[in-house]
Amino acid sequence: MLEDKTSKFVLFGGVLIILAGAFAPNWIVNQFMFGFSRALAIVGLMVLWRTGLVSFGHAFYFGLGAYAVAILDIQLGVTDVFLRLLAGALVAGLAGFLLGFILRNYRDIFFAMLNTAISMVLFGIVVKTESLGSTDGFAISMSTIFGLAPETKYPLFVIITSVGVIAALLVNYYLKTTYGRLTTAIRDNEIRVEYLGFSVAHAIHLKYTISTILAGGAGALMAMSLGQVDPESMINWTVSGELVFVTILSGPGNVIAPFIGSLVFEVLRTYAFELAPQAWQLIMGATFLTIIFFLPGGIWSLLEKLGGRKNGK
Amino acid sequence: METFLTILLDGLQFSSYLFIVSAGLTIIFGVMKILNVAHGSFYAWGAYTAAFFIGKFSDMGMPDAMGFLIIIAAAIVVGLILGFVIEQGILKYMYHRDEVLIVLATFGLFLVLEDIILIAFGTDPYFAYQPMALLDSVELGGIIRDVYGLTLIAVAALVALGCWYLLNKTKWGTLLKAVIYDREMGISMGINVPLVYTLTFIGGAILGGLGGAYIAPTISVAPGLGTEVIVLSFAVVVVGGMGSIAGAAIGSIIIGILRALAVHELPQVELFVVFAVMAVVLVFRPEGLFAPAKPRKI
Amino acid sequence: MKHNYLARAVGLAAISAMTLGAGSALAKDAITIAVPSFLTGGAAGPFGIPAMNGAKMVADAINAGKLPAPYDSKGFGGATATIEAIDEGGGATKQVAEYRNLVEKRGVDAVVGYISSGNCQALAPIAEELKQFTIFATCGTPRIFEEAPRKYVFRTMGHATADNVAAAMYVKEKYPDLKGYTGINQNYAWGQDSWRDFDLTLKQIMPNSMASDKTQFPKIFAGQYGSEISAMSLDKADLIHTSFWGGDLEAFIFQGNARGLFKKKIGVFTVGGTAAYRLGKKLPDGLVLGARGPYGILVRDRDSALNQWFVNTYKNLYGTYPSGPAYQYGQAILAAKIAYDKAGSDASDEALGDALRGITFESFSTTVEMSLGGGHQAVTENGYGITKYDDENGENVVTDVKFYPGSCIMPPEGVNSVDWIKGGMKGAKC
Amino acid sequence: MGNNAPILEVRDLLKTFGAVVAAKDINVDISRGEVVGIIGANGAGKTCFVNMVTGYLAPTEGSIKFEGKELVGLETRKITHSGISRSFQVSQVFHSMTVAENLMISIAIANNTAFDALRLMDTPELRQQLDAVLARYKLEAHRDSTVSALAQGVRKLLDIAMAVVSRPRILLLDEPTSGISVEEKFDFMDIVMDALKEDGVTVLFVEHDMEIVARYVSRVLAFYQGEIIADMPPKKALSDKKVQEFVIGKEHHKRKK
Repeated sequence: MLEDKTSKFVLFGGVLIILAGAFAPNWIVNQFMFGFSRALAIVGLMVLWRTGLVSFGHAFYFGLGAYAVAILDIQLGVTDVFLRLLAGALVAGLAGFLLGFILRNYRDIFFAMLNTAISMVLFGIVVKTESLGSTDGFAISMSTIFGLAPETKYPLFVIITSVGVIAALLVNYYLKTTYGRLTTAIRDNEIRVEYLGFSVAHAIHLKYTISTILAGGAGALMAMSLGQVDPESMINWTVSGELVFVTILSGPGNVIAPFIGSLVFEVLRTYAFELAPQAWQLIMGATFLTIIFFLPGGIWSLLEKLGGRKNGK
Repeated sequence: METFLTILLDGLQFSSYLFIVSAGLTIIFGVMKILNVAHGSFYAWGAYTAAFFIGKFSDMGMPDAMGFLIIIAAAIVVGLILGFVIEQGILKYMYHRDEVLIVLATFGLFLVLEDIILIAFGTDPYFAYQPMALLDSVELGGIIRDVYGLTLIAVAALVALGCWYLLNKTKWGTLLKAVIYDREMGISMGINVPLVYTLTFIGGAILGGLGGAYIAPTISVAPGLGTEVIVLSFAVVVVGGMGSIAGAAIGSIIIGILRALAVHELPQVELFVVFAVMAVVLVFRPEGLFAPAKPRKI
Repeated sequence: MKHNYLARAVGLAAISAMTLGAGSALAKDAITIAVPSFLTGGAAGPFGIPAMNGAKMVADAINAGKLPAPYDSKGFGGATATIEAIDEGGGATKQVAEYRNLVEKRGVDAVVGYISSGNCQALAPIAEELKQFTIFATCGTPRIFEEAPRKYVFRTMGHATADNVAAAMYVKEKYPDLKGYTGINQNYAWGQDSWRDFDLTLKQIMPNSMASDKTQFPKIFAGQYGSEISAMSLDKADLIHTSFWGGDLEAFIFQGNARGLFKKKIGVFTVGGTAAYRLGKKLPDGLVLGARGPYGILVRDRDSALNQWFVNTYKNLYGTYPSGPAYQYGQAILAAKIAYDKAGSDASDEALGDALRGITFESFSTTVEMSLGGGHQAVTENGYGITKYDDENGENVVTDVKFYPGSCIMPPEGVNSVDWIKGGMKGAKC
Repeated sequence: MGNNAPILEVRDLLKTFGAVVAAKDINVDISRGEVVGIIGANGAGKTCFVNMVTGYLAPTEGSIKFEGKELVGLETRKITHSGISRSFQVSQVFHSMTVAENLMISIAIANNTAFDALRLMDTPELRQQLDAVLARYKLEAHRDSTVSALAQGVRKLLDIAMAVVSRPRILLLDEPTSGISVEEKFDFMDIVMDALKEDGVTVLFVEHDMEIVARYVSRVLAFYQGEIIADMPPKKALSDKKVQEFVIGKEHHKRKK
């Protein structure tokens, strides 16, 4: 399972980042936490994108994961980082599994739109319900690890990075199974897949569920690293757009791509916001268009080209 | 009874505003198969341009009735310029790409256009109340309404009628319908499809701009106003059937009236109800209530 | 706008130069204060920009030693402050990320600002976590210091309870026969708290007036209130309470005015002050207008040296009279100066907190007592008046202004606002 | 079940689209090991018949039994599992993948039960099978070419190879030689038919080219307006009057354009 180049790179890179994080200034650790949290969701969206499906509503699952953490915190005082992560991923995954029965029959723009509609329903509910925090959302207390309250953010950073590594390894493995290989194949020709004897609906349902578990986990981790959830930045359609944006920015080439892409996005946003607080959206939008036009394979394809030259491949 | 009439009028007024914006969106989708997120920006640009010039002209001492001319001019100028530049500068090069990727490109455009508004018009809200003040108010169903808001319904009806006439009574409409039905067929019939695309996009953009320009006198024209309108018009277009003008009309009325009903009777569900309807329609009738006919392709 | 960008670029260069050289010096001669405020979105024009103007004007005057006595010493504990303007838009979560960057990446010395209650509520625990000296300038939800004790976070103006208790008292005095009331407030902490406090207080002091069962809570920054105005027009209530502010406030006034809403109903605008200068003749007469404390139009004529300096300097610089947000941000910057003067420009965040905790100081328009929330939450007087357009001077004025002392409209230390009002406002000294 | 029982029994098949009748009164028994040619003009109902047997279209009425088991109502993939495969007139392959990848996926699906689908796909055993298939269908040279870059004939071969890896007992070929040049068509068919004969597959193929029909099939079903108008050995069929009139005549006419 771990023999291939990607797995080795993920493991090696993960360990390196965790070690380097011990010496990095806080803000860089933060960028990694935000970036890697979001990357989890992007990994799922990447699997869908390879299958030819783009969801314009995965903020639904991202938000569910984040709000699961918030509600557990406020109602039951759950602060354990693993319980929170598990809850976020499970709630989102369960919702995704159930909705998957419907969504697996949708393609193209209809798939995108139904996802949007579902996410906006949740948005409409949360925004208008005071007990769900309405527009403000909730502040989330610091996470604990096996009952211990860490002094710094570093332990959480280690956990997020580790979760990222594990998710990357699992998805990388998944993509090499028969189920996983049925991504491009389904995008290319569903009829043939059915005639070969495989249920396209089942394959898509599994991929969709995986993507929702990952998005939920991402939301939970994001909520914990930020310490805050609110509907505008967790559930609104612009958040779904942002997730797709990062997916395209990363490129579908490899499970490592979402992690690099998310980091780039985080840094890009931080600096765009710092240098041009009134034009940061413009910078993001222009970057997005540039990627769509000139780099359809995302940042990964760029790295591949650079790396390819070195390896003489 | 008063409540009923009020809900009906509120609903229709909201529907009318939704319809004008959504008609543009649905025409563009019908002809070009592009779900244009940047349509929200056309709306915002229309609103800003109208509000800006209404204010300017009023300051220069022009009669307030000029406002109506400015509204129409703003819609046309915004639609022409933005529509032309975006279609020719960007979308033209994307027609061979995946439908969903084009949606994403328009999302990128949306982000860009939102901030250009900030740079062009600043962050101060604009108020272009003059046309509304000019038309005064009437008492209807026990409450006072501004006549301007009621004219919105008439404008929407005009837009609907205009679209119907264009599609069904002119040669242009026949060509357009051929392209909507089947693009390849359109090409084989010798229709200049690229030209049809450009004109359609500009036309749709003008309607988006008109929605914004006409509503401008009744709102504070402030940054970010395109964000909400675009998901609302998505809901309208999906409910009615993507690509169908009649569908956009029905979708607008359903969503407008439901929303008004919610505001009056159960304010908490006001936002939820719009998207719940959208989701339900997508689940049970994904093509929308009034899906345009599609050619059978084996 | 170009100028603005250039200034930012220069500012940034200056900061990076400073952070590089900061390590060695003991008493710093320069500090950086991050000032978040709405620079984008509908709240920018009426609220965010005047707030930022107020902050900059006061900071510049302090740097130059030009404030009237007793604040005429140069600088913040002698140090010159650079103001870093930060956009407050984009939602609480984005603000949290941005705040972390401010503190951990940009290393600012103090954070002074914030308008939205949503942002303040989200940021209070983060500021505590990061141990960052932070002064909230304008935001109003009482929950911030009632939910948990704070060590690093301060607020230099009164909270929503003060606004709404005062509003209710003013209503009782002016309209003793009020039968029913309704409200339209934004659907977040600020709107919800404002309505709750107003509603609870009226229930206490005017038990014969009825609250409507259909109060409106539209989404913040919605901008379009046609249906809501219809619903309220049909409502039997004869008074409408709103805590709308910024662009929403102006949109609501326009739309309501066109529909004759304020001819039929009494409008109570707890944050209406900013509209008075901006809307001119378009502001209807007869509205009950507050400014979230003794600020803006309510105090324009107070003739203390500090207030006259504030009003005149602002008018000279920006061409209009200062509205509430300008005062509130100016006041918060002034509090920062007082803290730095006392603790020294190189003081730790703890020392700065100690310096500000529990003090009483004379601000531009009023006396500020940091007496609630363990000395972190300010108490000031609060007042209301009635709008009237003055044809002679072509501007809005307020008549029948009445102020209520802070001890009358805010709960005593240790008592939660809602409990205090529900319990009949025990201990209020009016 | 005896070996003499028909492998496929079709009874009273009817398919209508609104007022249009696409198939009517179709009754056919196919024996194990037969090679059957299905001929007919465009729109005569040949592909419709293939679509119904493979579950792509549900018949309006009638029954299709495969080895005694009813197929009507089953989804295509269930029919594939039970042992019927097909190729397509326009090759249905994964155009952005290589030939090897196309075949590997096909083989993996054919090998797998549900849970195996979560095991690694690329195993040494699979590689072996892949090499065998590539060799048998003479696709080695194109192993790593992306399908969209391949010639029509190679795509057709791949299409058929993908259909066969599941070791079907009946294979339906929909116009295997359409789009293949006159010079290549016999070579092509030789590759295909030799490979199939080795596995003892029962073959039904839809074909326009009477030379191919005459050379490879043992029995002909002639379709006209949704009905079977002739069911006989090829020599007899090609000289049959009705077939001449309704199938071949029109066919020749069509081919000229």
